[in-house]
Amino acid sequence: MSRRDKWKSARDAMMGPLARAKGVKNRESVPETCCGKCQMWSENAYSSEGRGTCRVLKMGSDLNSNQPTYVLEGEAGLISYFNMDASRCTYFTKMELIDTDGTECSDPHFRRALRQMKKFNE
Amino acid sequence: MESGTLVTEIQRFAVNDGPGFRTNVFLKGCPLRCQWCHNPETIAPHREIYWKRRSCAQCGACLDACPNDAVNAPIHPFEARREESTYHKIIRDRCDLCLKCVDACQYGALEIVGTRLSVNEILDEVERDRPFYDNSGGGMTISGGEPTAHPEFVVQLIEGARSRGLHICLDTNGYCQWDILGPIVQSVDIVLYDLKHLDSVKHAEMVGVGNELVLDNLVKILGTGPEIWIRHPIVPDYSDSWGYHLSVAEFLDRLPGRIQRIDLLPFHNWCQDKYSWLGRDWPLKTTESMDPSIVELLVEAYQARGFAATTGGSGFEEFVVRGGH
Amino acid sequence: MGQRTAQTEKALSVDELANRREWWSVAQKTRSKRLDYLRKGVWKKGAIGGNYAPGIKIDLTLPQLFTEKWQEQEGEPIMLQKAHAIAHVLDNIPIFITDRSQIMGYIGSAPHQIVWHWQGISMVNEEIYNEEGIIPEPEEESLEILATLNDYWGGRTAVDKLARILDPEDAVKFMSGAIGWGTPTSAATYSTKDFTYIFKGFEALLAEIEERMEETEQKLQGNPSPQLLPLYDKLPRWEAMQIVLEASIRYAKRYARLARTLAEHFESDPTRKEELLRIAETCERVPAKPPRNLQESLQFDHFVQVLARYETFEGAWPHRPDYVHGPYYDKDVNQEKRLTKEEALDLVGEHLIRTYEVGIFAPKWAREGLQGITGTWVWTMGGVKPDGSDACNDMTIAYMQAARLVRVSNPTFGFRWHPKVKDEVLRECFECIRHGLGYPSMRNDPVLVANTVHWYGHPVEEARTWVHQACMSPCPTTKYGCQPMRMASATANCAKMIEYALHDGYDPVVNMQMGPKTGDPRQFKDFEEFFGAWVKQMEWLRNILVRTVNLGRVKDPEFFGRPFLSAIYERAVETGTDACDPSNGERGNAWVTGFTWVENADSLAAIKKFVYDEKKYTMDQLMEALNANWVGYEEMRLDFVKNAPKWGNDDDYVDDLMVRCLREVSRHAKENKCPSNNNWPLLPENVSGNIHYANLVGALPNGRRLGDALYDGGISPGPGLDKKGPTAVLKSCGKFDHVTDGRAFLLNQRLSPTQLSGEKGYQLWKAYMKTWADLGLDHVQFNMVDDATLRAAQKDPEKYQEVIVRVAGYSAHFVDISRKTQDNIIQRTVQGLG
Amino acid sequence: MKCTECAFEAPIGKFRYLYNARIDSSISMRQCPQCEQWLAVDELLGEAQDAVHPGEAPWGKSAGIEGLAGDSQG
Repeated sequence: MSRRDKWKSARDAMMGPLARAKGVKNRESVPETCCGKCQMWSENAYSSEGRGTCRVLKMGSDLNSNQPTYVLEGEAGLISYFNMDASRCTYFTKMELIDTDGTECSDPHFRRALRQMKKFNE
Repeated sequence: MESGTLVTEIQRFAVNDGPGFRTNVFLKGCPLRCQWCHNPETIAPHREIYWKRRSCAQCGACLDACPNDAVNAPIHPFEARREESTYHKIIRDRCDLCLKCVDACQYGALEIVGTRLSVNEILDEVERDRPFYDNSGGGMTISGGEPTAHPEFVVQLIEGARSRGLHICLDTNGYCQWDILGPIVQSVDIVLYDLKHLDSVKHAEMVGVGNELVLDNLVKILGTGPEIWIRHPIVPDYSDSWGYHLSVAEFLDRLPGRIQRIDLLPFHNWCQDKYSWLGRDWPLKTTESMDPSIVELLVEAYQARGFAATTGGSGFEEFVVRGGH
Repeated sequence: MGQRTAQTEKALSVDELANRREWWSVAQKTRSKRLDYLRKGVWKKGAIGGNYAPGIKIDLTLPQLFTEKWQEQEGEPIMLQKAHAIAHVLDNIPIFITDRSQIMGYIGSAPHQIVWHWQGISMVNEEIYNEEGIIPEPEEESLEILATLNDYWGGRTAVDKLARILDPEDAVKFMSGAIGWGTPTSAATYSTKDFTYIFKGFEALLAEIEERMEETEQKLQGNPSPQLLPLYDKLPRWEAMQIVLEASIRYAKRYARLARTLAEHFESDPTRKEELLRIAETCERVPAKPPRNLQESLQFDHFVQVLARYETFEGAWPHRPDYVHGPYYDKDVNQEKRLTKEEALDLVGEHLIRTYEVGIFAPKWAREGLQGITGTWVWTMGGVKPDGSDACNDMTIAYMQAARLVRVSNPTFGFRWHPKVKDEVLRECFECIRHGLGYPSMRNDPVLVANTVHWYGHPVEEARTWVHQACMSPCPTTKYGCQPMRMASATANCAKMIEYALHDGYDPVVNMQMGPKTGDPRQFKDFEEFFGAWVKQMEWLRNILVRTVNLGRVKDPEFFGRPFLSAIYERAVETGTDACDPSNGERGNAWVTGFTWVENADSLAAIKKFVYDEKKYTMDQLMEALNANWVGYEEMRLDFVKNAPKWGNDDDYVDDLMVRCLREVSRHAKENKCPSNNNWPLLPENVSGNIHYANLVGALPNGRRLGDALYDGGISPGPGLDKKGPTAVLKSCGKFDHVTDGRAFLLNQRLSPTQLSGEKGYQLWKAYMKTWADLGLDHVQFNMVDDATLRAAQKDPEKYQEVIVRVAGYSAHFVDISRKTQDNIIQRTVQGLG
Repeated sequence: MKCTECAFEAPIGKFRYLYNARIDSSISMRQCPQCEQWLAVDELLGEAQDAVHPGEAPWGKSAGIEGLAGDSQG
C-alpha cells in the first residue's frame, strides 16, 4: 500500500462514513461492551464527539467482521468510537474509573463527558 | 589573607533596603545577638548546614556519610515534618562541618549556608540588575550579618562598586570601633544605621551589649558625608510604645546633624523556618508578626518632628519625595 | 473574611473595603444603579471548570432558520447562498431589550443561550449533541432537531471539505489533537476591523458596492477577453454583500421598532421612556448612517460585532475602542456637554457588559484551553496614532474606570505602553492591575511596531494602528493590513518537539508515528546531534500546521464564505472578492502560536548538562526514567528539576539555549510562507493550553510527568522554578530580541498586593515597567492576588465568585477554572513580598 | 499503596495519577479507583499521605520558598 493509501484509510475512519451516525438511534445506542469503556481506548484530544484511538490495535484492524482482525503493527492507531461494539475484541479491558464529571481537565484516557456515557455511572 | 568572604545570599529585587531596586549582599558574621534576628544564618562567621525537614526523605544517606556520628537516625518523614516535631537531623555539637552529609544528600534537604565569594564575583552578580538601578536610583546594599565585621573586604567591595559606578548603601548596626567604621562609611552613599533601643540596659537585655558604642558612632558618622537613614526594629513589648518613640524622635532631633529618614521595621516571625533549619530553638517563634498598621501610628511621632519616616522602609517612598530621577 | 454579616459589610466604607482589598465590594458600592443592575443580571457564558453553568442552553433557532433558507438556495454560489441564509436569520431571530439597557444586539434568540457554527466542523456539531446539560428542554425533541441538523451538515462543513483535499497523513496527524489545535477555516477565527471605513455607514458601503457593480457590468458588455472572465464571479459576491448589509440595517430597525413600541405603549417610567425613544432613534440611525454621538458610535460598534458573529464563530474580539470612540466621547462630554462623565461611564460600562454577555459554544478542547471565558477578547488601549504621537484619550481612562466598576473577566485590555504615555493614564492602568483585574497586560509599543515592520513589511504608519488580533499578536487595522482570518489552527504544542526528538518521532499518547524518524537518542554521540534532531522535529511540526492552515486559508472562500465580513472590508468591496481571499491585496500577518514552548529550553539544558557535559546520567538511564513516566525514579527526577539550570534565572547556560532555539525557529519562520508569501514567526503563549496538553505530553527531562500541567506562560519560567526573583526573569527574557526572534512573547508575573499598595507601589511599578521597556520586552501581565485568597476561594468558591486572575493571555474568574489550573496559578511564584 | 479514606489497597499504578502540583516536590495527586477520593501521595515513599480537599496545599512548602521572601531586613 502506498503511503497515501495507508493514511487515507485512517482519514476515512476519522472523517468518512464512520463519522456520520444517522439519526438519534445510532447516536444514543451504547453497547454493554464498547470502546468507550475500555482502558486501551483514548478519547481524541481534538474533539469530544466520541472518536478515539486504540492504544493496542493499529489501523487495518476490524472488530465488526465475523472474524475480527487484529493488526498490531503500523504507524497509526485504530480509530474507533466510544459506542463501537467491542464485545468481540480480545484486548478489551474494562476501565475501573469512568469519569463523567467533565469539570476536570483533559485526560484523554479517562475523560468521559459524553451525555450517553453518564448513565453507566448511575 | 583568603580572597573573599562568606556570603549567605545575594538577593535581587530588594525594595526595602535603601532607594529603588537594590541587590542586597548578606555577609556572614555578626558581633551582636539580637533576639529577634530575622537572618539567624548570618550570625556565625563560619559556614553552616541547613537541614530542611520538608525536603528530607529520611533516606539515611547522610548518616552513612558522616564520619563523626553527628547525624540522627531516620524517622518516618511525616513524623519529622510535623509542626510540633523536635526531631533534628544534625547533632550540631558533634558536627565538624566536613560537609560530607551535604554531598550525600540527594534531596537538597541538607544545604550549605555561606559561600566564599570574591569582590568581583559579588559585583558581577550585583551588576546583573543594573538596568533596574538606573530607572529607580537603586544599587547595592551591603548587609549582613554585620559588614563591619569584615573591614578590609568591605572597603575593597565599596571601592570596586565605586569604580563600577554603583550606588552603595551600607546597612550596619554601628557596633565596631570608629577607626573601622570611619573609613568604610566615607565612600558610601547612604548608611542604613540600625538603632535597636535607646536605653542601654534594655539594649543589652535583648542584643547582648549596651548601646554606648552605637550611639557614639552615630554622632561621629553624622559629620562624614553619607546620608543617614535610621532603621529601628519594632519588637512587641520592647520597642513598640508611643512614649518610647517620642523620646527617640527627640533624641534624633537633637543630634548634631541631619537624619534623612527613619524606617520602622515591624517584627515578623516569617524567619522561624531558618532557625529550625539550623537546629536552633527560637523563643520568639510564637510571637505574632506585628500588624503594620500599628506601626503606622508610631511613624507619626517622627513626622511630628519633621522627619521623613516609613513603615517597612520601602525604597520608593523616598523616591516620591525626590520626585524621580 | 466570609464571617461578616451582610449588615456589617454595609457599614464598611469604600476606603475600608479598599484597604481590605475587597475590590468587588468597592465596585458594587461605587458604580451606578444601572450598571449594578446590568452587571448582576448578565448570564455567565464561560464554562466553569469544563462545564457550562446550569441554565445555559444551546440556541437551536439560529441553525434551524439558517439551514432552512440555505437548503432553499442550494446551487447558488456559496457567498450568495449564505447571504440569503444570514438575512433570513436576521429577519426572523427573536430579539429582546434588557431593562435599563442602552446598547442593543445579541447573538442568539434569548440571553441565556449560546450559539455555535454548524457550518464549520461536523465533529463540533456531534460534540454538542453529546454534551450534557446544554440541550434545551424538552430534550428528546431537541435531540431530534440536532440529529437532523447534524445529519445534514455532516460532510458538508468547511473542515470536512478541507479534510478531503488535505494530504491524508497531514489530516490524520492534525486531527489527532496532539500537535496543535484550532480549525483551519474562518468558521472559527477572528478578524481585525477598520472602523474608519465601517463608520462611513452601511448605506455608503451599499452605494460603493452598487457603483462597482455598475462599472463591472459595463465592462462585461465590452469586448470579450480573458480579463473579463473573473468579473462574472464578482457580481454574485457583491450581491451577497448587499443582501447582508441591507439585512443588517433591517435587523437594527427591528430594535428601533421594538424600543419605540415599548416606549409608546408599555413603559410608564418617563425617564426610561425617554431612553427607549433614544434607543429607537439610535437604531434607526446606525449602522445605516455614520454615528453622531457616543451612544450611536458604541451601538454601531456593537451591532457590527454581533452581526459578524451571526456569520461565524469569532473567537477573539480584536478592537481598539478608546481610539474608535474617543472622538465621540470628547464631543459629547467635553465639547457639547451632552453627557455627564457619569452618564458616559454608564455607556462604557454597559459596552463591557454587553460584550461579556456574548456567548459562543466552545468545544471541550477550547474550554480547557480558554478556561472560564468565551473567547480571548483582548481589547487594545493606548498606543500611538499613525504619526507616532500619543493616542491615549479620555476614553482610555473611561474604559479603565469602567472596568474597575463592572469587573468582567472578558473583554480584557492590553495596553500599548510607550514612552510618551501620560502619568494620569499609566496610573489608571496601574489601578486596574492593583484592583486585581489582572489586566491591562502591558505591551511595548515601539518594540511591537518594529516587530510588525520586521516580519511582514507593513509600512510603519500602518503598523502603528495595531490591535491585538487575539491575546497577543499585533495586527494593523488598515485597508491592506487588516487580517480577516486569523490562522487559527497554526497553534503548536511545542513540547512535542523535544518529546519527538527523544522518541524518534513516535507519539505514545496517540499511538502514532508523528514526526520524522530522527534516530534513537541513545545512539547520538554529542549534544549537537541531539539538537539537530530537535531542529528537525521543530521544522516538521511547524510545517504540518502551516501547510494545513495555508490550504484552509485559500480554500475558505470556496468552503465557507464571508458575505458580511467582505461587505465591511474595503479591499474586498473594492475587488469583489471574499474578505478571506488572500489574493486581494492583504500583506499577510500570520504567526504560529507556540503553546508549551519553554519546556524545550529547560529539557535541552538538563540533557546537555547531565548527559553530555557532566555525564552524570547516560541517555539510556534518562530514556528508561522517561519511559516509566519517572515513576520509581523520583530521586533522579528531583535532581533534574532542582539541579539542572532553569530558564528565568538569568543563567546563561540555559538562556543561551533558549535564544538558540528561538533563532532556529525564526530562521525557519522565513522559510515557510503564508498564502500572501509572507513569514510565519513564532508567538509563544499558552492561554490555558498548558492544562489542555497536560495529558497529551509525556514525561520530559525538565522533570514533569504525563499529566502534570505544563509551564503556564509563553516565555514565563516554570512555576516555582524562578528562584532569583522577578528582575532575573526580566533579564533572561531580555536576552533575545523581541523584534527579530519571534512575534511576541507572553510573560506572566505575580506581584505581591501589599508591595504595590499606595503611592510607593505605583512608583515601584512604574520604575519596574520602565526597566521592562528598556530591556526590550514586548509583554508582561500581572496577577495581584495573594495565595491566601486563592486557597480560600478554592475552599469556598461561592464566597469568592468575583476573584479574577490572569490566565496566560486573558483573565478569568478564579472559581471558573479547573482545580489543576487553580493549583498551577497558586504555584506561580509570588514575586517579592512587602 | 493504601487509600487513606477507604483503605483500598493496590499497587501505586492502580491509583489514577492526576498531577504533580509543584514540580520540585515529591508529592503528587492521585485518585483512588474505589472511593474516587483525591489523595496526596509521596512518590519517594510510594505512600498515600492524606486526602486532598479543596483549598489545601497538600504538597507542603517543600522548597521553603513560601513566606520567606520578605525577611530581607537585617
